[in-house]
Amino acid sequence: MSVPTDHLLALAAALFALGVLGFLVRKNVIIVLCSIELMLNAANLSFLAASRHWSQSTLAGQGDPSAGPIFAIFVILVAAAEAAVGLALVIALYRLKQSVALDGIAELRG
Amino acid sequence: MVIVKRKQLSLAERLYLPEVVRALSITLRVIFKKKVTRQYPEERMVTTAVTRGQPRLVLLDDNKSLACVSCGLCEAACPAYAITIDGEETERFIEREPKRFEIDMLRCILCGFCEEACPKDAIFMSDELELADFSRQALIYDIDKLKRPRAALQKRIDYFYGINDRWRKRSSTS
Amino acid sequence: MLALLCFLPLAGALLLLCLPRASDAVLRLVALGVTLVVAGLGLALFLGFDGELPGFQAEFVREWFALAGPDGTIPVRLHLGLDGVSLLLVALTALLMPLVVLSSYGHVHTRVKEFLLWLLVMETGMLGVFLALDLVLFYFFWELSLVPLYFLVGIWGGERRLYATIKFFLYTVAGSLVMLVAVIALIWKLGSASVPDLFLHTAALEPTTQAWIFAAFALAFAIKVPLLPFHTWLADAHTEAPTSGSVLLAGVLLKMGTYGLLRFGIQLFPAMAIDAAPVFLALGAFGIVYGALLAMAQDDLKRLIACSSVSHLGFVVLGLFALNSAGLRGAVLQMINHGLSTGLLFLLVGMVYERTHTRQLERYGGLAAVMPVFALFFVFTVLSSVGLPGLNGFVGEYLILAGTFEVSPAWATLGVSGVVLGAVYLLTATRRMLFGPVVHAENRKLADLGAREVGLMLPLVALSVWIGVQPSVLLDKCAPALERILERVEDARFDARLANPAAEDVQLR
Amino acid sequence: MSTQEFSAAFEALTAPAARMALAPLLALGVGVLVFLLCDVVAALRAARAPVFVGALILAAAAEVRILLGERAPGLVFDGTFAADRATALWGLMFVGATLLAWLASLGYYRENRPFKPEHDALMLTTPIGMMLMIGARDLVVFFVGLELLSIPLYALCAFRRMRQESVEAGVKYFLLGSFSSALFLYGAALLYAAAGTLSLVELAERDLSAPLALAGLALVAASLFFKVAVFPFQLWAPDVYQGSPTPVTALMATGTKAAAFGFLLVQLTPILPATGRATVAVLALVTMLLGNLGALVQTDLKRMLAYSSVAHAGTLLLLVAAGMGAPDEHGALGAALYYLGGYLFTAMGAFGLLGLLEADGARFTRLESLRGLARSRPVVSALLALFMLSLGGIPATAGFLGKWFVFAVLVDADMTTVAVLAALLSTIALGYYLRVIVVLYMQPPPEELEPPRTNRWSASLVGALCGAFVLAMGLFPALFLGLLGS
Amino acid sequence: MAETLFYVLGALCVVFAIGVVRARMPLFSVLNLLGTFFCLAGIYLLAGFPFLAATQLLVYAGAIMVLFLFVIMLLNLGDAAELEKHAGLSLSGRRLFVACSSAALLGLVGLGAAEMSTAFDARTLPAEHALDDLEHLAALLFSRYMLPFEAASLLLLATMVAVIVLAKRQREQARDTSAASAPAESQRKENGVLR
Amino acid sequence: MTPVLVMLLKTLLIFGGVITLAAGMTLAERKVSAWIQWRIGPNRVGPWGTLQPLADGVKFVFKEELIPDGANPLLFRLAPMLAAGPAMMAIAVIPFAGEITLLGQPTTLSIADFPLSALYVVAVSGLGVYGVILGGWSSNSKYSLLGGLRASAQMVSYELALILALLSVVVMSGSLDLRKIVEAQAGGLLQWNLWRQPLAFLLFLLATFAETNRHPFDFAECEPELVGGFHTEYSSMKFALFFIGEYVAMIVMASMTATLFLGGPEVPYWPAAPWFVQLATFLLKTGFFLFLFLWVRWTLPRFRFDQLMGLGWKVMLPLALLNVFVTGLVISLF
Repeated sequence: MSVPTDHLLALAAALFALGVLGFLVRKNVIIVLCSIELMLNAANLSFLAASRHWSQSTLAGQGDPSAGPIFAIFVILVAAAEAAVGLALVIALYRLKQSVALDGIAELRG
Repeated sequence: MVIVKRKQLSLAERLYLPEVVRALSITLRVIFKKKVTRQYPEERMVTTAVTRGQPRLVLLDDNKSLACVSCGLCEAACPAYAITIDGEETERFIEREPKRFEIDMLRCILCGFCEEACPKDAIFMSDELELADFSRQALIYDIDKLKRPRAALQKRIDYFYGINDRWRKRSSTS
Repeated sequence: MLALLCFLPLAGALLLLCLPRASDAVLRLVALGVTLVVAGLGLALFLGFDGELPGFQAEFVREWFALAGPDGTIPVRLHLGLDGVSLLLVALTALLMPLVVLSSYGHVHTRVKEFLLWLLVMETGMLGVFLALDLVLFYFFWELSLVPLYFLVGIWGGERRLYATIKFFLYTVAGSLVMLVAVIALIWKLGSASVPDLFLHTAALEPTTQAWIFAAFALAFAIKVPLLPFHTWLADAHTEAPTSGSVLLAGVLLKMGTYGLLRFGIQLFPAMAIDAAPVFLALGAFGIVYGALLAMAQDDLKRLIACSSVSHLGFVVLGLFALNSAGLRGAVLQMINHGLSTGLLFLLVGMVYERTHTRQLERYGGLAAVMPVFALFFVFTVLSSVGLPGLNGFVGEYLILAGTFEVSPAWATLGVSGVVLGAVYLLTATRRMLFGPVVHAENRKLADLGAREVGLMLPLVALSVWIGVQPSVLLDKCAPALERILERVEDARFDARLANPAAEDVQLR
Repeated sequence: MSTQEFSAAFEALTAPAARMALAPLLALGVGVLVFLLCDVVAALRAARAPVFVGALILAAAAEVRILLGERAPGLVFDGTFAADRATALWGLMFVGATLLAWLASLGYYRENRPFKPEHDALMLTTPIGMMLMIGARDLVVFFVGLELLSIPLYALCAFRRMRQESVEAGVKYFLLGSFSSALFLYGAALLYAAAGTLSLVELAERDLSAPLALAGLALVAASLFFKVAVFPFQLWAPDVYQGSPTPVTALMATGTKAAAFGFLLVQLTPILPATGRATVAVLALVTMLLGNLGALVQTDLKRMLAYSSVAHAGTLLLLVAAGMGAPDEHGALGAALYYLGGYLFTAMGAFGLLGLLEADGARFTRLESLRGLARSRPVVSALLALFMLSLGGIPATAGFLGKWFVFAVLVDADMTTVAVLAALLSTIALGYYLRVIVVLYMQPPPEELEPPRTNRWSASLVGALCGAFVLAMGLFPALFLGLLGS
Repeated sequence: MAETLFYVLGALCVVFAIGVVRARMPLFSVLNLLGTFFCLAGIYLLAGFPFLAATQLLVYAGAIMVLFLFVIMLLNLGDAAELEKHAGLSLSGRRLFVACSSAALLGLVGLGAAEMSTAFDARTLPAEHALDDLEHLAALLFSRYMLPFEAASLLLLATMVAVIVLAKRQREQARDTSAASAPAESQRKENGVLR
Repeated sequence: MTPVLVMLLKTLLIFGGVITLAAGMTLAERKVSAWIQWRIGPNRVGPWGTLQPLADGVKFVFKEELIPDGANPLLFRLAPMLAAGPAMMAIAVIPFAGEITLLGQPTTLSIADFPLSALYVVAVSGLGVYGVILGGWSSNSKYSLLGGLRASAQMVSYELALILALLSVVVMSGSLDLRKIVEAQAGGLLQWNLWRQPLAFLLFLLATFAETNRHPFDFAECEPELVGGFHTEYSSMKFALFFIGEYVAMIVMASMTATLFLGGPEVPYWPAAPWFVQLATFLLKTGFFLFLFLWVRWTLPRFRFDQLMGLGWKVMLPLALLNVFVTGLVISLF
């Protein structure tokens, strides 16, 4: 595949922007969590695109192509951990309020 | 109060796998055993006197009139409310005979209570087992569908009397 | 010696902390004892001070900690020392403290232990400010002295004490924090925190740097003094403070501002002081008149005295920024005088308040008939404050006006008018309070002053008279130090002329 | 993987320098495992508390060894982790914060609490994350450290599952925390795309002026701003701080902030372009302003302290602004250490005492319920007043010198105007700190409310220790500056 | 061929991502996300990262998303009552911020495009060479990235504990009864009665 | 052009074969269950009932499509495809036999050869759970929902043990390529991983039962408790798709077990066996495991759900971890 790196980066940026949008706009915790996952994936895509970029023979030695996949692996791992904690929090929240809408979270105001 | 003691399982049992293997070996052996399946429409079940099929009304020897006097005892005894009887006066010496005698075969549970209740030995369980039709209405049997010549039910009638005799004897001795 | 003087009250405070709160009498006795010892030390210091020497004496130096400056480490030391000016202020503080403790017998009845504790902590703070010869240490004491006053006013003050304390605190802290930046900048630029060292090097700084550092210092001190635009906290704080607090506030704390102006304004940045002198002269002169006018408008006696402080301190600033011998001497003397006379006034107000529970002038009237001894003292103090010749106030004001006249006749004239106005409002107040018929029935049975009250005022009265008669005792002590400051000012003037020979004052010579 | 690579890896692990660098992490990590093991085995349950404290002490000892050893390990693990005197100091701070927060948490939870061991295990995990963050010389290490810190904290925030505010705090913290993690990751990815490396050491040598790199830096910085709650990412802090259990709040306010600022100052600041200095300075000032104004109007002490912590974050951000674009030449790091050290004890003490008062009901965090507390609880009030003064930066407390150092750095970096503005802003802060003292000392106790009576040795110990340290740092700074100097 | 596939997958990716944000029900959001993951896995594969593509499917699609669905079902969040009344902004006044941030991000990458626009030439790579060569990555994980790798295991342990704390049903009796004090005891009794 | 044709041909052949096999499995299931119960099983359609699947298929096609009231129509239709699709996709990399020649082109008998094929199978087949979950959710029925819920929990739990067991095999042969794994087992019977990794074999086998929702772990359907579980509301072709999905998944898992532990298409002691012998060997091995699926189903009772989760997390996961650890240790030491 000979797609330029910046096309991959642009795709990642679009995903990230959508993720940010979803995070800020939506009220349902689950959807917000989904948006966060979207952002993490955008980051992953960027890592891989960059890794691919630096592994070009013309750029040999200027960058470390293996750092990208490594970071991506860690990101996936952490995403799993975060999703688990997040969903556990959702469950805890639901047990208290029988709802997962973020509108309801207004106990703390000052 | 019943105290159920939990059985102490052995190590092998708790390991579970040996037991699984044992179970599998049992079923494997069964695979090669002779099968007990009967190929029904071709191979029919052999009926005997004990076979309790659908109830049928016995015709008198004239092969025309029913032995039934529409007393309604079978109707009362039927646990499934399958029997409906309307009686009417008759010229014959028995004075009453059924105008309508219907058994809803979809309800009938083939229990044989009607047979036992009948004081006139007018209803017996036949050896007929098959029951199929295209409408529910067709399965509500009327007199025409129920009546059978005595000969067709003779085996059951004999068996029935035999049982009764044995019972009578025993009760008289005691 | 100085360390003992400075930290003895703190030790006393710790001692108080350990004592049970059961017996007020014991607590008071201990506090009084400590302050008396400090006063004794102060007296010994005063007597043992060699008035001929211009530099700092009785220095005490201990390493404290070291800061990592831009060019190597800067040692911060517990460096105490005193010259003539600080000597007088230290002596004043040490003298006032036992009196304050004594006066508190009359009006502090709740949470005595804490009150005395804060008083002692505050004494350390105030002495520290006057004695500190390390800039960090100075700042340390400068802010430390705020906290006790905050509690003193906040807990034992009058009706609107919370408003007053917070206003007072925020005003002064805002100034101090700006000063903090300046302090840091100064130390960082010069690589030393020792005040005598700093004196040697300030001239080498960039003029703009000097200017803003001086401005920051001046702002903090001006708020403390308080100079004209920053004076609003003073009236509130004075009015709401308990008598002891007011005495300390007027007697000592305000002097911290003028002392700072002298030491860290004029002495540290003579060139800047020369440049800024017209502004300060103007502010001082307007402060005198404005304070006097304010005082005339007051009905509340304590508030009136507070406003008169603004006016009196205007004189001090006027004298300081006359930047000549007479002005400086007068300013220093006026600091002491103001401490004595205003202190006395506040004590008297406190005493009358303890009896009448009001400070409104119209609630008094004809008190002279009921309380003759009180009236005697009050009139004496007012006269001292107005500047009656023969009493202390006269000498200071005279010297200041003389000094100012030399520099700027216009401001001096305005200052004179301030003297007149001062006489007007103080004497009017005296009339309304003491003379005429006894208007209010409840004032008929007021008890006159007791022995304790008279006793605690007598030293101040005596001092007032003594200074009025023989000011040279004090002036001689501080003269060499002031000369030294003036030398720096002259040097700066000379430098300025060298740098700018076309300037006007060259031709004057 | 070939045998050579394996042995190389093990060699890297067992090299003396690596061992030394790893020791504190290992002490805590093993501590967590042993702690959980003790919980599982019934016979060992009594050993839980000793294991907890022991792990922390071991970690502290390991840090002290690095601090005082002849040669600090420096870069280990192929340059992805560094342990030197500075990180050892930070590490000690984290260990201290954890220990104090744990002490404050003993007996804090009054309701039926079956998850106590889990709580402690999570608490023991957090300093590992903090140490990784500080020592990280590679973004991967930093990221894992960040998560190792954050994930336990999410759970700890929501630890009082039966209380709405606690769960809400957890959810909020989680959502914004993971959002900031995502920002960080995307920023790191862009940085990697622009520079081709994740190693901070190498990044510092690369030219990062390309727009892609700048965007990456901005995102990474923004994510850290989230963690430390500075404008415009400060909104979560008050809610989360208020809703979380107080000891956890204390840990968050001190430990997390210290770790994030540590990384920000040690690693990121030199990389950040100097052109952004003004922006960061303005952000810092706005943060101070918002934090202070927010705190002014609070009626709940916990929430007020939360806002005040925002303000303090603003102050610390000034150090970042001062240090941007150059290796640390203004001593920003030392200043931050001292400031954070002081803040650690001050905030920990304040929150610890609040936790003590809360034992008699959450209402005792309300300002008006503390009226006249000085009469019934003189020591608690005195300590609280001390902490307030220290937060306000009054001399003789740790806060004063912290503020001093911050201003000193600013002056040194020729940001005097900023310093003056900051000084004026911190005057506002005194307004609300003093209000607490006013309430404690100068107002009559409310009649309808019983004064709090509870005494807990652990929380009292926290208060006393913190008070002692606050005073010591204010009066005898030489003791601590000696450590900093090295 | 591969290029076309990339653009198709990329476009699908964006469409699904829009679906994630726009979905009315959480379930559809999750499903759209799943679609995004599939497309991304495809892109990874095309870009030369087969291992990460598989991991993406295995961990993200196979585990994380199942967890999401599990929670949605457990809490039965598909109920009509749970639907959001309107898809408006939850944080009013942030609309501008959102728009700006999105635009800014896109713009930033547009800027970055100028410097990265060298087309990737797959021919320079040796044949059959995956960019995420597994053995190489593994060797790195066990040498250079040993520390984060081990820390990650601790992270997972902590996550487990955290999830237990958050989601496990609380048992009524405290674990070590010896430490339970008298008031706690009575409290428990009350609870027992209430139940 | 020829390579594309060959590819198409292979795809057609393999998919056709697998679908046929799946259809055959439906028959086999009924036959085996009959035998185990002393019965004969279907024997009317065609000789010995061999055409029964065809008849069933016809019946499915002509049945009426029902969508329950309140169900989500889109997901309801999508779910069966999601159940069948991944299983079919996973077939792609299974090596059925070695080298063959198609249309004069030498190639191997698998749709695709892929260096990470083992991972691919696990990744793709794990997705089958979505069909179950979504089918359960979209039916708007309690039984279905519970079935879907159970399936999701179960699959995630057992996938761990599955992957870890797979991993120990991967460690043994040093590759994720199924062909390499097969090659590593070439030679004789004793080369099979079965003997070298007995624990992994056992765990893998158990996990495949859980992954395919087969007895004794069939909690997603679980007739006595949940009527039909996730497919309670399904009928006609959609139901058929679920079934095809299940049986294809079984085939995939059985062939994976055969490949990983029994040497796949390798014929013991005959390394140069022609492709049809290899295919036959492979089918034989796979067939055994397929039979095992049926055999176990009609022998063992179902677990309780908590027992299932307990087994997965408390027994299999630690054992699998231990196995990987010991394997790694042994490999690195010797």
